[in-house]
Amino acid sequence: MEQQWILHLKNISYNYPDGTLALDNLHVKIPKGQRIVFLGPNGSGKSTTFLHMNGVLKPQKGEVYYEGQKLSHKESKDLWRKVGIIFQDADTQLFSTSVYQEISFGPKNLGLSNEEVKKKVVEAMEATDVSKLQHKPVHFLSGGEKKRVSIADILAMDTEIILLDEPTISLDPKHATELMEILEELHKKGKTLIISTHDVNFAYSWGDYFYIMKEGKVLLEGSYQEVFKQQTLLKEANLEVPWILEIYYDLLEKGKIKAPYPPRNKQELLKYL
Amino acid sequence: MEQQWILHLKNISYNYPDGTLALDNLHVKIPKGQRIVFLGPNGSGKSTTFLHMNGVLKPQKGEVYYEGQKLSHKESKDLWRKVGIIFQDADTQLFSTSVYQEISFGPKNLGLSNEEVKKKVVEAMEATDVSKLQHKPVHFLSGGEKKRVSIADILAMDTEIILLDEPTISLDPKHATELMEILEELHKKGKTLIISTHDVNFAYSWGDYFYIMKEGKVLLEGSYQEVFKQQTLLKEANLEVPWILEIYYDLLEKGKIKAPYPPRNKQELLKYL
Amino acid sequence: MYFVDHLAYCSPLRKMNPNQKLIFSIANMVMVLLATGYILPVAVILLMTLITITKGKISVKNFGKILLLPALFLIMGIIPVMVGLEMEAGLKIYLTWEGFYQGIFLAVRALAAIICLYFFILTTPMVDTLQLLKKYRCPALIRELMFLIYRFIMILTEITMKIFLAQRCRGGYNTIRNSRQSLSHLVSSLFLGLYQRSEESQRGLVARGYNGEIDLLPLEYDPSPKVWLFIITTQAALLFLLMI
Amino acid sequence: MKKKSILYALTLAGIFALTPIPVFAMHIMEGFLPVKWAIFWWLVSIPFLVVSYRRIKGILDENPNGKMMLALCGAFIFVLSALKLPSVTGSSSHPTGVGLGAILFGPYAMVLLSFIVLVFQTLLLAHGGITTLGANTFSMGIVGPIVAYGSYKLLQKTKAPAWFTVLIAATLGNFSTYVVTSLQLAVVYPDPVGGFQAALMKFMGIFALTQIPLAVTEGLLTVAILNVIWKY
Repeated sequence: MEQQWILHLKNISYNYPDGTLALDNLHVKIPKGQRIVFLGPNGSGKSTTFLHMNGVLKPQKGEVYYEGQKLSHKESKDLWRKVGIIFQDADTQLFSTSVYQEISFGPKNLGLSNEEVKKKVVEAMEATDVSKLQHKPVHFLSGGEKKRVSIADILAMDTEIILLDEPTISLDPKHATELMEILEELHKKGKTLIISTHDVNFAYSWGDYFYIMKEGKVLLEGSYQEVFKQQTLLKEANLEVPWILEIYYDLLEKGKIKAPYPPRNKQELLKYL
Repeated sequence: MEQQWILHLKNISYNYPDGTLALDNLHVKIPKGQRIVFLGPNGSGKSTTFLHMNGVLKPQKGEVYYEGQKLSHKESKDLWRKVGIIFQDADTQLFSTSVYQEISFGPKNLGLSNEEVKKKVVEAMEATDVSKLQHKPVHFLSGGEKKRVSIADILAMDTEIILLDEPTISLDPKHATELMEILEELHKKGKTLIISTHDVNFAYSWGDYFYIMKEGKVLLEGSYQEVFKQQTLLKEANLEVPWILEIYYDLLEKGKIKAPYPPRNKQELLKYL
Repeated sequence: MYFVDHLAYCSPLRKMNPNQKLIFSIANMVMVLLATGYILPVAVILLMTLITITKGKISVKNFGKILLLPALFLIMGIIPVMVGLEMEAGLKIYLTWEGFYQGIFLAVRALAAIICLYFFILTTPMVDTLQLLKKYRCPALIRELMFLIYRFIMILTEITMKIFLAQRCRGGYNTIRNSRQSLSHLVSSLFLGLYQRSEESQRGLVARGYNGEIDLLPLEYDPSPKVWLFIITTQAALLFLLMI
Repeated sequence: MKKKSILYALTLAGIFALTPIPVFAMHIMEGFLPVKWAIFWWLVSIPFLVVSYRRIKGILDENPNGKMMLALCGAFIFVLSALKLPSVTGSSSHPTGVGLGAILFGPYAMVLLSFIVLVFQTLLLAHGGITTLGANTFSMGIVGPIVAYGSYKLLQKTKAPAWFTVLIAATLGNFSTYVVTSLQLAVVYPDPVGGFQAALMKFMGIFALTQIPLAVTEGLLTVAILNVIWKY
């Protein structure tokens, strides 16, 4: 049998209210417990896909399956219990002024008792290192701190799948590294992580499985070995080739390298050289 | 005699109203017609420095010189005529309804005649390729289009110096390339370009002269050869070493490369290999 | 971002039970409004100023700045009380001792009442105040609207400041005429952005299971018996001052 | 925090009234009304608040997504009222937002929104007061919007140009707010000789007359804003 897909969007189409086609017969399968990357330029439909995965948008055409089961419209409304989204702009996600109350919103909606909610909030604050900020109002926080709170929002709900929309934008290297550590922890716990980004270099060394999107369609999908050798298709989606690969291919051509597999990150490349 | 400095901040200190020190005895000299980069993590004082260069903030201590002349408080108020800032977040920079009106705001405030304003706006729209959008309401533009309009805003004022605050953030590779082309044009015209960023890879291959900032101070300054070999200082400012250099130094150590100068960009590195 | 709110967040008295602060403040205010002599208002001015500055750690400088806020209203409000106006046989404006005393009394009383209000707002952040609404049975819709409005005030203020900054950088607000133009650009652009922002915020909430009602963990503050004792004592003392 | 501070610093010289300097805050301050009058104006305002509440609840029951928009509108009016108007006299003043709000959202919604805005003005800006909230709601939340909206609808029928209609409506909305304020104060503090009438003259002379240029400024600003908003 096939691999276990935790989430499966089948033939999804979606038009914006103004008539533009946002998703065009989209077909996406999410393998459980893996690190998935949606790569694509701005406006290629990544965010709209995420909103379908979480049930905020209902597909105008097509079906959503969760753990192999087809969801009715009513059931897909409850997808937020399984799938959390961390939005790109923390300011539009954070609606409460108290950090502590903000994080309690999700677990409260899950119908947990106040005791349990409190426990979840405390855990989420520890994991994202915002416990010290809990009594600060949200509008006193810096950009990096707001981002961490917006992550805690979702961690507190303990969803199976976590979607991150352009998480690295506007984070400086230090904060980006902190974010990567949090994601690594989540991956170890068996969570399914899905990131949308247009940063190919980051995506290349992080992801297990890739969807390349363009104009509401999946242009290309597969593992890193499969996807990143399709250099013409990448260019078509306005994406660069990761520099690690570019150097690897150049050296391969010149016959200066004999590694059988392309290196995954800087360390591997340096080892090869 | 010394090189001609177009702008010179001397011993500038600045405290926020809540007492935190934002700039600590800052000393910055901007060479005319060059590409300057301010590197530093979020909150290191880059934006505050920019606002001093543009005269919107008045130094609480220290002096500002423009083309060798010390500016009085009154004169520094007029610095915006010489120094334009393109902000990081285009969404909050644009405030007019139509693109045309938006771009005409600056030239109108310069006191130009209607004829001249029109000419400047048309030129700026052509340079940034937004002529087609001129009658569109600003709110309906995509992220990349907004960015281009925000650049046209400043080009239309034809300032000597152009400051760009984190210009590449949230641009996908295609739009980033377009931005680089516009900047190249401006450089050829003799404009002084100043960019703040925390993207070392981009900064390394673009800039002529570098300021590394940390906690309101200049930690390090100089040309790319001088600045980027100080790897411990870079780490101290929470910055990475550009990957091109990292690979170069690694190969140099292993004796696999014999180039006398570190490569500046991917092409040069590939040539060396 | 807002001065008063900022001070409240930094005050050590913020940890005190907000309901106790509210009751203390309102009770004193009512006493002040009922007073007919000077002793009680003056006593309240001294007491509340002392508590706000020593316990609330609001600096004298900041407290003074805030006290200046209603100064203009106060002056404009008591002048008509102080002066008499005669309309027969042409307009005649005159000053009487009676009116003068009434004006001064009014000023002292208003000052005492507003210091009671300041004690509360300078030590109680908005988040806590909004929680009190539930305790006092404010309808859920109004509570929720206020809760959202507070956050949106902060967001819109930040956007306003950013636009203002961008305008200043391009020569906005240089002359009066140009100021008016810049300001109307600013306000209309702020308004035009509201719809999109409301859509985005709505999505952000729905993505976490929003079903039309916002339910959050309460912030807990234990009321201190010592404070109750203090409130009762001061009220008894003020009542005594009111009687004599 | 750092970025915020830059913005905050700019407001010191800027258009925002977040800084504690004396300004034209024309709401009746805390402690200026005796207990019985404070209660009286609360009692007058409450029925209007109830009607407005029911109306809003009805709209939101039909369209639950409207809550976010309504809250944003409330925040918008607050931010508007915290802006300094550049005025000829050099003194700083604030738009009431009454005219703009009434034309955009209608007088019914404005009662509750104005009330909430007044609460925030009291708690965040220390303008107005808790005991005087009833009286201030009556002037700014009830009479102001009704006058603005009424004159707007009335003038619309006369085929007057749109800019003129808006100008008059917004100016009258602002102005009537302060006429009511003068009335409220005159009732409480009648002239010992000339009685209520003389007192009204005195308060009007100070509160309403000084407000005329500011009311016109707000009227002009409202015209400029609505011109843009209606185009899109």
